[in-house]
Amino acid sequence: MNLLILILVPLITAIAVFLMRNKEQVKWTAFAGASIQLILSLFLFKAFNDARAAGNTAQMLFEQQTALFKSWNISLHLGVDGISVAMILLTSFVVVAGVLMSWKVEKMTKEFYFLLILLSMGAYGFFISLDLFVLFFFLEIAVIPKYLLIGIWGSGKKEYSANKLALMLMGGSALVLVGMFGLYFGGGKSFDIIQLSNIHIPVATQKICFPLLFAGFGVFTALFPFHTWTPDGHSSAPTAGSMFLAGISMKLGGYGCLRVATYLMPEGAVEYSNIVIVLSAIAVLYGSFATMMQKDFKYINAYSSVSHCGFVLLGIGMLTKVAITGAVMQMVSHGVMTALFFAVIGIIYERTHTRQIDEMGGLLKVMPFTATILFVIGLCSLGLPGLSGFVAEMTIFMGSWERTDMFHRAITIAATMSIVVTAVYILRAIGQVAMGPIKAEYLHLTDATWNEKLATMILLIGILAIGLAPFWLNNLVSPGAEIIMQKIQLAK
Amino acid sequence: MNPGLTHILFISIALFFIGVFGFFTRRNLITMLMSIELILNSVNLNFIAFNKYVWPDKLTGLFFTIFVIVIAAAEAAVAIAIIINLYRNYQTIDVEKVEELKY
Amino acid sequence: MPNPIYIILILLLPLASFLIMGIFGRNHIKNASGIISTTLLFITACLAFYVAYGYFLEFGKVNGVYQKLIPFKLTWLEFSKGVSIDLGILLDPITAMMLVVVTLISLMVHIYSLGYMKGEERFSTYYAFLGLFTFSMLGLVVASNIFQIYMFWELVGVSSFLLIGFYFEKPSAVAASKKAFIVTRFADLGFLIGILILSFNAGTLDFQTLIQRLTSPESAELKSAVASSFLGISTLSWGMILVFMGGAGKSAMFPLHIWLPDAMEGPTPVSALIHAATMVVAGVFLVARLFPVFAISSPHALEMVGNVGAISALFAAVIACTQTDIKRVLAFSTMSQIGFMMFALGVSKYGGEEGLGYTASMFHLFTHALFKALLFLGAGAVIHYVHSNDMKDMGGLRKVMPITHLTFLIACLAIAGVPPFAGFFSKEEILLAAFHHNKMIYWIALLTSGLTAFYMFRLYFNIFWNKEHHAHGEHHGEGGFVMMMPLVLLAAGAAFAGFIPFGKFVSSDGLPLESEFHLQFSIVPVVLGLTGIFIAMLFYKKQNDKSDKIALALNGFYKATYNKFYFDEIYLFITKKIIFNFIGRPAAWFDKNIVDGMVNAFGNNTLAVSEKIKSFQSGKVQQYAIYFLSGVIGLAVLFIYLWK
Amino acid sequence: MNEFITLMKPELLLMAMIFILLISKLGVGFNQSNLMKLIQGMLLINFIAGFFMNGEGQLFDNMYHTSSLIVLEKNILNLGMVLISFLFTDWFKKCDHLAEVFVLMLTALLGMFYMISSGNLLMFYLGLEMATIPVAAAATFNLEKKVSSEAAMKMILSSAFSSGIMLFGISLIYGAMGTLDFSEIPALLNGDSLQVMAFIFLFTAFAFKMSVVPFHLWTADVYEGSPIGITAFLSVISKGAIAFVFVSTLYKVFQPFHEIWYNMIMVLSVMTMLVGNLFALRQQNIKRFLAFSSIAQVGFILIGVSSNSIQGATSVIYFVLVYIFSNLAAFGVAGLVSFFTGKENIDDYKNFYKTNPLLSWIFALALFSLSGIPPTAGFFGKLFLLTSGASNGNYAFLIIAALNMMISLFYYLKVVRAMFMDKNENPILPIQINFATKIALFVCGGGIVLAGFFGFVFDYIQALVK
Repeated sequence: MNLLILILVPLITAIAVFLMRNKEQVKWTAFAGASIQLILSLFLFKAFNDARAAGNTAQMLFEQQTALFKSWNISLHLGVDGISVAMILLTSFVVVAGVLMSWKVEKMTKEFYFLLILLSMGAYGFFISLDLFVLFFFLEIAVIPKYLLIGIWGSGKKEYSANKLALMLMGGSALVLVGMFGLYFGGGKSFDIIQLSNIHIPVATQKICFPLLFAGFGVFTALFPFHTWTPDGHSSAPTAGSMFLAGISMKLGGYGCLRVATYLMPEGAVEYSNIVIVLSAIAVLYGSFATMMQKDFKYINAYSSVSHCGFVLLGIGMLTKVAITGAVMQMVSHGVMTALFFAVIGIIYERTHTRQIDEMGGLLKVMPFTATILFVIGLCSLGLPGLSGFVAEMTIFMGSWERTDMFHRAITIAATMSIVVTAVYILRAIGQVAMGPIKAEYLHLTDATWNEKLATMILLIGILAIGLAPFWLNNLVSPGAEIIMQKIQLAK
Repeated sequence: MNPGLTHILFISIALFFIGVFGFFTRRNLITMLMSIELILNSVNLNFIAFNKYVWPDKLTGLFFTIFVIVIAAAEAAVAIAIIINLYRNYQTIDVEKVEELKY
Repeated sequence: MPNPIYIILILLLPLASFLIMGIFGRNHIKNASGIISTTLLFITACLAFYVAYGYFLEFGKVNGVYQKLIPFKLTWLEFSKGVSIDLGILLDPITAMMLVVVTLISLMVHIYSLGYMKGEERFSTYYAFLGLFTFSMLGLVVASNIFQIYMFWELVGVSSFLLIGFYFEKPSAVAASKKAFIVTRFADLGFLIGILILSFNAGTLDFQTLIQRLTSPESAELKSAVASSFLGISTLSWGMILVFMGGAGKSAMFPLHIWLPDAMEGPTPVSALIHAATMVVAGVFLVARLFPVFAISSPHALEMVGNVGAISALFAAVIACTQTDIKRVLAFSTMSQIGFMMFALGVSKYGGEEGLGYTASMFHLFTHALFKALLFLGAGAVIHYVHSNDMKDMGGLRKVMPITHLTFLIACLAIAGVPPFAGFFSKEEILLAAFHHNKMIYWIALLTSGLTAFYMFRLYFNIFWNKEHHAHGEHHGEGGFVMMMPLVLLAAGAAFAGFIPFGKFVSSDGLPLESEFHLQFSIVPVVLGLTGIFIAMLFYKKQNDKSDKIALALNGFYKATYNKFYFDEIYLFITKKIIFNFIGRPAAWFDKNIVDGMVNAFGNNTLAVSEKIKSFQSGKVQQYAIYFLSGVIGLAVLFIYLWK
Repeated sequence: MNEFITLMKPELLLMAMIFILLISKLGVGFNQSNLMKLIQGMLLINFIAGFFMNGEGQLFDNMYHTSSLIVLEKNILNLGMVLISFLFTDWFKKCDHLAEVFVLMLTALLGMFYMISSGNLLMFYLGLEMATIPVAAAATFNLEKKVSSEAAMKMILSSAFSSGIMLFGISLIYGAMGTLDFSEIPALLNGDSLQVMAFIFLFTAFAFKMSVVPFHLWTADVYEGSPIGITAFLSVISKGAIAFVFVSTLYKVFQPFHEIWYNMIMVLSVMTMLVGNLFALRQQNIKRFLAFSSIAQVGFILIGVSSNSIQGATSVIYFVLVYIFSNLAAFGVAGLVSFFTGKENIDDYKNFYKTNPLLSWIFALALFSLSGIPPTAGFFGKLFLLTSGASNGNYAFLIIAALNMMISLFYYLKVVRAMFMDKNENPILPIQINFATKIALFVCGGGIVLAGFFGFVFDYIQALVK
């Protein structure tokens, strides 16, 4: 399978969207593009598994390389391993759902979809590129669409949030950039991830560049204390924007931390692992405690994202194969889950026109479908078995527990405590929103429309697919984690 | 005592700083222009002195001086034209009063 | 070996019931949903009986020992070699017994609910939840993997949450459901860490391998687990204690019991199923499942189980004496009885005669399920009629509800341990086991069984005797056939289940255990029980003020007991005041003001600096020239003199 | 003779154009619009002709030399000139002294060409002055506007002062080495204090022209006051030309001093980025805003220069090419708005998108390119500058640079926000865009979006630099 197609389809869709005349055409074009991409990524998944089953054990499959800037050794080097395939699957699910959730966007519809598709293109490109330069290109390409999506179609203090988000992400990528230069000059003037992974990068460089790269990507994935764009950004964004932000963009950071920072600089990773896990454990706990105090529904999910993404970094920082597998699973799981959560919040907000949870109540009565999904997603968030969150978190815990010293044990236990706090805030939110007596003014509310239902069902499928049968994801991801671990073992 | 390179250089540097000082302190645009001429003249003096005392076989310095003079003339011409136009707009050529563009 | 498909079907049918009712119930088959679910569950129950029958009497025994069979296993999530979550079925005596209990009680509740929940708007949803619960509970009992049990453990918790909060428009129900979930979740945290410890030290998650590795004296895993310690307690004991913490939470053991009384906000049949007969004994089941490890390798943890059980038993019994909400009385009684089961395990040893406590505990679990479900269903019938939970609104109902009255009486006699009802036999065995191994617990148990008799009959007399009932008009008291049938069936069970030779089937090591009947030993408890009944009769059979006087005399103590020793308040204080105010609020504040503040301060300072330095661009061309010259001089000084 | 024509072809063409324009003033009777078309046509031909019949070599005793790289640089400047003439068609047409304005601009361009080709400090000086004085004159061409004359005054005085200082430096070089020939200087440089001092004096002239802090103060005032076409010319063509010369002078002539100038550039670059960004933060006038942003851009160019490598030089040239597209697009839109409505404030752009979507997109693209955000060419340009700068492994420097990208994004986004997000009851009315302008805008937009993806451009430049 030619991976370039994964970038081209969104690109063509975006251009097509831009050329369309009326809103209906725009919507359907975007939907068609997103669906094609979904089918493509499912096909990629199948092709990948077939290739693996056929005994192809190369680290990356479907590789292709085209020189872009010869003098810099920059090339469009594409390829996927299990981890990237998982992330691509996640992206395509979220994109389709996001497109569907935006069906009612009236203001500048064309531009909205254009930016949305552009954003998704950034994510696809990011996950399949094996060249740091190209990777960085795709990382940054998504910043402006996010800014505009929040700033134009957002709500609340949207300008502030949009600015904050764009600037913090830009700051993050600035750090990434500097780290990348370290790799480039430390690793024989190459941006190629595969080449770099075969070169031993000087430990002195690693010590400087690992924190830069990790913190830089960490900004994207809400690493404490760089997470503050998350609550504001998520809550101000339009529904699809939040879905993309939390579901896809935050994953770019996690993926970068893993594939770039940890994989290419194992000595650095070992050196700084303690700091990483302390910070991420803080994010996990602190995020969940902060969530407990929020009153705005979107803030709740945003802070809980901080907490959940803390698990991703925790898994990466623990540096065991199981934990890293778990981290990737958590990325996928949280991506789908949080996208669905935002979708549900969007559905509710569109009807109640408030996001303050204490102004709502009893919506289960008038909106049974939406409220049921809300229950499911809440339970997924607090790690109910059978839904995706459980699988990922447990894998991380199992992996973390393999580190036997007291420090790692203490951190792990601290992180597990968040499952209780999560239960507290999720139940608080659900109890306020869906349960309890209903207000008179909400009695006439209608349940989700077809597009909303379809969107939520698509994401729900993702959640259930991971939650009920995690082995496929595990089989997909763990060989990739294994390769990363081999490098870390050497470094240890 | 014959004047040597040092003396001439001393004069030229003095001239340079007089020009600079004049440029910094005079309020009249024309006077400022004249201060610049002083700076340029100090340069000319430098060139000639170097030519005479250090590199008597290379005439670059002399030629350079001529070019500087020419350019200075052109510059003065344009500058005065500009100042005239400025005077039309501002009714003054006091540099302190011409500061609408700032910050 | 049975065809594993049967056992899988036992799980899948309730799941199917859940899915069908959940997806189609609301719009398509609302009225038929009860019948469909009940039918599915009936088949399930038949299958369960079939499997249990087969296990106990046909294929389960090899050379006289009940085997642990694993007819089905599927690798669900493999962490590393040997450590994987498997979905499997582990068939052994307690599983078989639990299959029977769970499906039987669930079937009774399904049938009963046909009448009880009739006309409810979310009728189908109710059945869907019941299906989910039954599925999860069955999954829990057949689990072959410690992580599998944890998964179903959580699912059970969620179904309990959903059912308690079934009347979601009632704020108290919502609060109760949240409380139940969060408290058990907190306990599960311990369970989870326990699992992590055990699995790491044993290198496996599979029950059989785990137990084998952690009990055989020469295994390296056991040695390392015992050798390493934290705070003076061996790692293994930590693991077991934490696992027990999970069990204690689910089984409402002291001090994690606070959710159980509130859980009575759910529909009464649900209370019967979940909060009396099945889910709350999951903790006991868990301890029983890991019993060899407790008994052989970690006696300290087992001792703790015993103590916690004993304390809970007494504590709950005392509180039960003062409650006026009939469901709460039953809830505390449940807690007390589970305490019995727990300490029965706690005083037991592994194997042979010494393992009597284990058998007794399981036996009591079995009988208790029958009579406690009966009590709840009876109470449900009463509530259905009176439309109140408070015993002050009741009295003299024996005439309007004869069948309910009779069955309730049987159940009360059973729980009070009056021979020849079921409770008598199981309780006798427990007391015997306690007597042999731990005198302290024995005395507590004896006292508790006396109290049990007292508060049960207090309940009984208050409902059916006491003041005279003035029937409201033509209203017929009984709830119809579907509600009566389960009562009668369960009453039969409560009356006769004691005659089952339980020790033959269930014992700690799989070998049949012949339990003897010691007449002289039984005298004391029975007499104590009868005394309790008598006192209750004295106080409550007729309306009088004796009980009030006693309450007055015990003023402070009575109040404390009535308020459940203020445990709710303490917890509320810790969560609301301490956690919210001292952790949550500061975290939110910190985030808003410090972390966010730093980002904003960075922005604002940048702007402020840019405002400050604007005077450099003064608009004066002469100043520009000065800056220019100073730049030149600066550079010259810097690079000619300083930088070298 | 033949060699003379091939080697000096760019200058000769310019001179021819200047003569034609001068003659046109002698009453040949062109009306404004035809004259404009003539100019545009000539510039276009000039640009195209730049690609043919080029030679390498030197003339006038090494006073003048040329190579493929220099030709390319001149072509880049020609391209900028064409774009300027197209972008500001409306303003030029309305200008009473159309021919003079172009004569002045072309003369300045001619000066730049000489400067680029110079092989001797004398030639360089001549070129520099020739490139400066006419622009100062042109800056006052909004004759009736106060600020215009003020800008011109500031420019001519500042640049005279700066060239005075530079001349002093040149005289010291002459005194110390006895030669002004570029090919002879490197061998004579020995790190003597006098030489360093002379070098610093010379260096400040470059710094002044490129508006490096603290020699930048004239920039914003002049940019704001000048007619927008001239501003664009100043910010793009002048700056580009001086950047070319700067690189080649430092790399070829003052190579022995590279340790000194590396440190010097590092210090100045940090200051330039910071000051440019900090001042740009609070600007309201769009021209002034672009002026400070271009100062900040210079900081980035300096990073590339500091690398002292072939890739550094290539990156600078590549960046200038990209910068021409992005900055001209920005100035083009600002010029249109300013010409049709007289509005130059950022606040006036509120809700601009609603009435002028095309212009908004182009403007936004230009700003994104300036701030270095993909997929625009500015991203590649800036990244290459940083990469080549990173070869020294000076991480602190790099982090400051990278963080400055963040600050700069803030104010670029301010404009974007005004156009796309802010509400406004009376947005700027839809603007009728002249056909020529439209083409130029599209060329700029296309350049911004696509230039980055043509990797061969960079490789080609690098081949030439080698």
